[in-house]
Amino acid sequence: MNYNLPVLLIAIPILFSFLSLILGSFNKILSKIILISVIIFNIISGICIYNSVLKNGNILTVIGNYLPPFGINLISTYTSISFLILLYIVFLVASLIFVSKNDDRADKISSVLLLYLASSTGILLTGDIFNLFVFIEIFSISNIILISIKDKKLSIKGSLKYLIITSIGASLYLFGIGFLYGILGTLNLSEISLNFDNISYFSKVFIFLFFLGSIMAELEVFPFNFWISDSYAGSKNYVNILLSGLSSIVALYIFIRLFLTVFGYPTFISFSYSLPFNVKTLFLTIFGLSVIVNELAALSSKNVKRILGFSSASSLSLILLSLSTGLKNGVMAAMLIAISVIISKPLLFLSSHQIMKGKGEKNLNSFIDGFRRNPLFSILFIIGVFTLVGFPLTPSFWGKFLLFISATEKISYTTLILVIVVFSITIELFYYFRLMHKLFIKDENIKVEKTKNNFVYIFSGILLASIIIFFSVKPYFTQNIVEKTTEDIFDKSGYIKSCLKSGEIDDR
Amino acid sequence: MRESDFNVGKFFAFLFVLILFLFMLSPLFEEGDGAKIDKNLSDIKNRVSYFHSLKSVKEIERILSDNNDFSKYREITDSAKTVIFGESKDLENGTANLVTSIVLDYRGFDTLGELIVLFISILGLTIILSTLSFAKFEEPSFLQITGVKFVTPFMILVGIYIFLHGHLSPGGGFPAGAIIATATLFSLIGCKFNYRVSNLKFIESNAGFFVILLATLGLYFTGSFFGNYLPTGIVGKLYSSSLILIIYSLVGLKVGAELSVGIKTLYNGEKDDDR
Amino acid sequence: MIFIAIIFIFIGVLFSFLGSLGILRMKDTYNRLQTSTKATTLGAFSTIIGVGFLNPSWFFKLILIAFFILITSPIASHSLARASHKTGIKLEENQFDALNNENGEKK
Amino acid sequence: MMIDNRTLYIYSFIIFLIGIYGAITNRNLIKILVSLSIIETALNIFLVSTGYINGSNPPILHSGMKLISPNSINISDPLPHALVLTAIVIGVGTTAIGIGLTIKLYNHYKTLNVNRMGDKDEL
Repeated sequence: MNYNLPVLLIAIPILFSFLSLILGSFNKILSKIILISVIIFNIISGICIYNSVLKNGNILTVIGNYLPPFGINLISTYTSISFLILLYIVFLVASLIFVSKNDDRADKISSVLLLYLASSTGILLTGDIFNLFVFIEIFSISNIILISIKDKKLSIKGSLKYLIITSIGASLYLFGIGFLYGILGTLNLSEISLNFDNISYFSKVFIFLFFLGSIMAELEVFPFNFWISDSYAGSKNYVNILLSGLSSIVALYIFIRLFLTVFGYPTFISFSYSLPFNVKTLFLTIFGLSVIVNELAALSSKNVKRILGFSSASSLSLILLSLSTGLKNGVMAAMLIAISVIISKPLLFLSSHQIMKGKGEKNLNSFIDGFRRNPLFSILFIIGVFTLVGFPLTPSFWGKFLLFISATEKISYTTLILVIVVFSITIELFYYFRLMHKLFIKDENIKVEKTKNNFVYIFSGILLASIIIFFSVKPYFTQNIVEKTTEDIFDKSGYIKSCLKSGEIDDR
Repeated sequence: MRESDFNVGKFFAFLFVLILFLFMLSPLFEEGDGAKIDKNLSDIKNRVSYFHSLKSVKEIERILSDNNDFSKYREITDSAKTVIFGESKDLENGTANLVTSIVLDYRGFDTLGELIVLFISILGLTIILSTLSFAKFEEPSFLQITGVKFVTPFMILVGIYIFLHGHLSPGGGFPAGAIIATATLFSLIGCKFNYRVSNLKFIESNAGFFVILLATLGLYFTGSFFGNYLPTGIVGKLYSSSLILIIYSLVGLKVGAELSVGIKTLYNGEKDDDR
Repeated sequence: MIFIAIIFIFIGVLFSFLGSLGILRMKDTYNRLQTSTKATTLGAFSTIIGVGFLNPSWFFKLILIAFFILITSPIASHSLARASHKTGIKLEENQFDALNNENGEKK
Repeated sequence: MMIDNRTLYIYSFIIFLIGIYGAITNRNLIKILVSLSIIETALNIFLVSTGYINGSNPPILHSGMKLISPNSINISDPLPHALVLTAIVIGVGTTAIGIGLTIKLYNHYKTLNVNRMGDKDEL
């Protein structure tokens, strides 16, 4: 029962982040070797945990030899561990790119990257609300540092904006924790979810709004998304990959865990009778607005990195929109879209970086004649775009299809969801096809030289593309994963039982 | 921005804040069940920390694992032990300071995260400011030099005392580290004591390494991360807390070195010391 | 005993209050420094004496505290005044500065 | 006035809102950071107030002190104190990073005013 491998996923990166500083002062290459080997260790042990979760159900890891709710514990569920493996693949790509570059501060940055890995693992696994807060703080501080690495005005401005918004968010989160602890007397997520319905009405609204406000910044949702434009445009390539891929996985997981499992959908529905506003309507409005605003911002910007950043924010909002329908089909759709977004966004950043290589400005015109310069990455870019927009047979296509179906189930929201989804698909198609069109424009005046691609870029690009193709070619495999994840998300009593060994609760 | 625009913005900000305030007051004046916050606060028995402060978590766990229901722990508050200062021994942990027992034993993982937050922020400071160098400071005066030379040893002594007695009295590793770092700041300003950042970084990362190593050894000895594997003594003695004394000392060293690195970085930029 | 202690503590609190009032009332940095350090030194001292009367067993610790306040407070005010003079903060009313030469430049 | 949880709540809310107001209206980066630390202070007061019990002892055992369950336990809740310790350290870390970034920005623009940091220069 007490299975200790999950805690090593957090402890080993932390241990080696200190070692990377000690050994890196002798030779910078050592710290790079440490980084890569730790990620490979994490991937292998993540797959081991995945197998045992498949066999035995949720795994409870006790820390400090005190069983929950007295001590801190980690719970590895199917959702968290499959998210974790996706995260590790994206992280592997980003860190391979980091390793292939020369940097004076390689030892320090690889230490930051290791802590980033540890904190995101911790967010995905932890079963304690305050521990979650600590890991979120580590995560956002390392995000700030990574954004500001590129020593430009833009990147520093972006990271400062991110810092201000996340620290306000963190204080809101702590207020929520204070309320929860004051009322329930516990910090364990399972026990909170067991007793959350008993809290009185105003306090419930309060706690709910505090937590919602606090994770808005991580979620890149509309009123709190002003940090995106600077930080995506002003940061390095591997940081873009981390921000678009990893950050969205983590934010999504926090949203799922807090609002679907812990506070629970039953609570949401009982909310809606007594509140002046309906929670579901609130969610749909916020996220729908966010989709539209982000798409419009992406349409209007000239910088390619900015376009990709806003488009990743809008697809994250689309995922949240389909999560907040609260239906089984909606959540499945969210998972399908999430898989395609998480893998295709890093691919897009990678390939656009390679296409624009050698051009001084990073605006739309640097895409001209990209196909003749760099055919491989142009093809990869096109694959990424098709996956993101929802070309038939890709996971994103099935996701959007399911979202339409789920929209027809609840009549009151059908038009809203339909309008938003169609709108977003249209605008996405417009600006991505504009980019793709530029790839094939021939500029006869300039002699074209083929770009030399680094081996690491080719490897990681082909890795990501083959994962996407694998998911598209084997729809039953994808369906299997997504159905299991959805079941796990709705299985509130299973989550509680794996932690507290009890907890009869009526789901839905 | 002109003055007139500013006032309008301020007025709307004030209105926004006022509405938020009224909204925040609402849970306090709720009828019926709403006063739950107040009701529960007056009773520590409804909380997890009740068992923490009586150091009887293992006892409760034993009883609960017979019933096989961990959500009903609030109903068996009677079986907790009695803790007497200077007499009780062989408890779960022998710390007289109950906050420390929570910080480093029951919720030790949080403290690990806390350490890492400090570590990563100072690391980030050195990364961010590594390309900057600041203007040199003025020479210190005679009064400052003498004062600093007199005060600094005492400050370091107090710092060491505080982290060694973190389990008996208020304080612990973090305040002690802050005091030690203040001492290094004084010596930097007062008598131009120019320490090398790389040495401090070495201390810092080694201390962090050993903290996690000690925690990981718990995996081998007790079967869980951060488990205590050293014996505990009588409550109130210096050697009463098992791992807490060692870990807090390492934390004190680490925080002191870390904050000194931060001060040095802000003082001079990392550029023009060693290398 | 308690009566004497209360009188001492009252004096201490009064002087601390006057010191903080001085920070509000005085016009420039140096005057503010003067009021704050002098008044808080006396305030802290008489508070410590008062506490010593209340709790005679803490006598030794209190002497140590008083000693450190005696050492550190003048140094702190000295460094503050020195720093503000070096950065060129001027007096509010009387422009004459004994540390400068006749033309108003720093020596 | 007797200080109980309710007063502490209201005070911490007021301080929190002062911090929010400062963060919204100020244009100076240092002042924004100061407002953020005011918010953190409010938070610490709030967290401590959730563990405060009227007329209770501090949760540190001293000579002659007993903790007998379940009726004569007369200490305030130690867990929020532990949370506050963590929160303080995290606040220090965030402030340090913020100051570093502010220094860097000041070096670029030679001003601390947010409005004067124009967007024309890059991209």
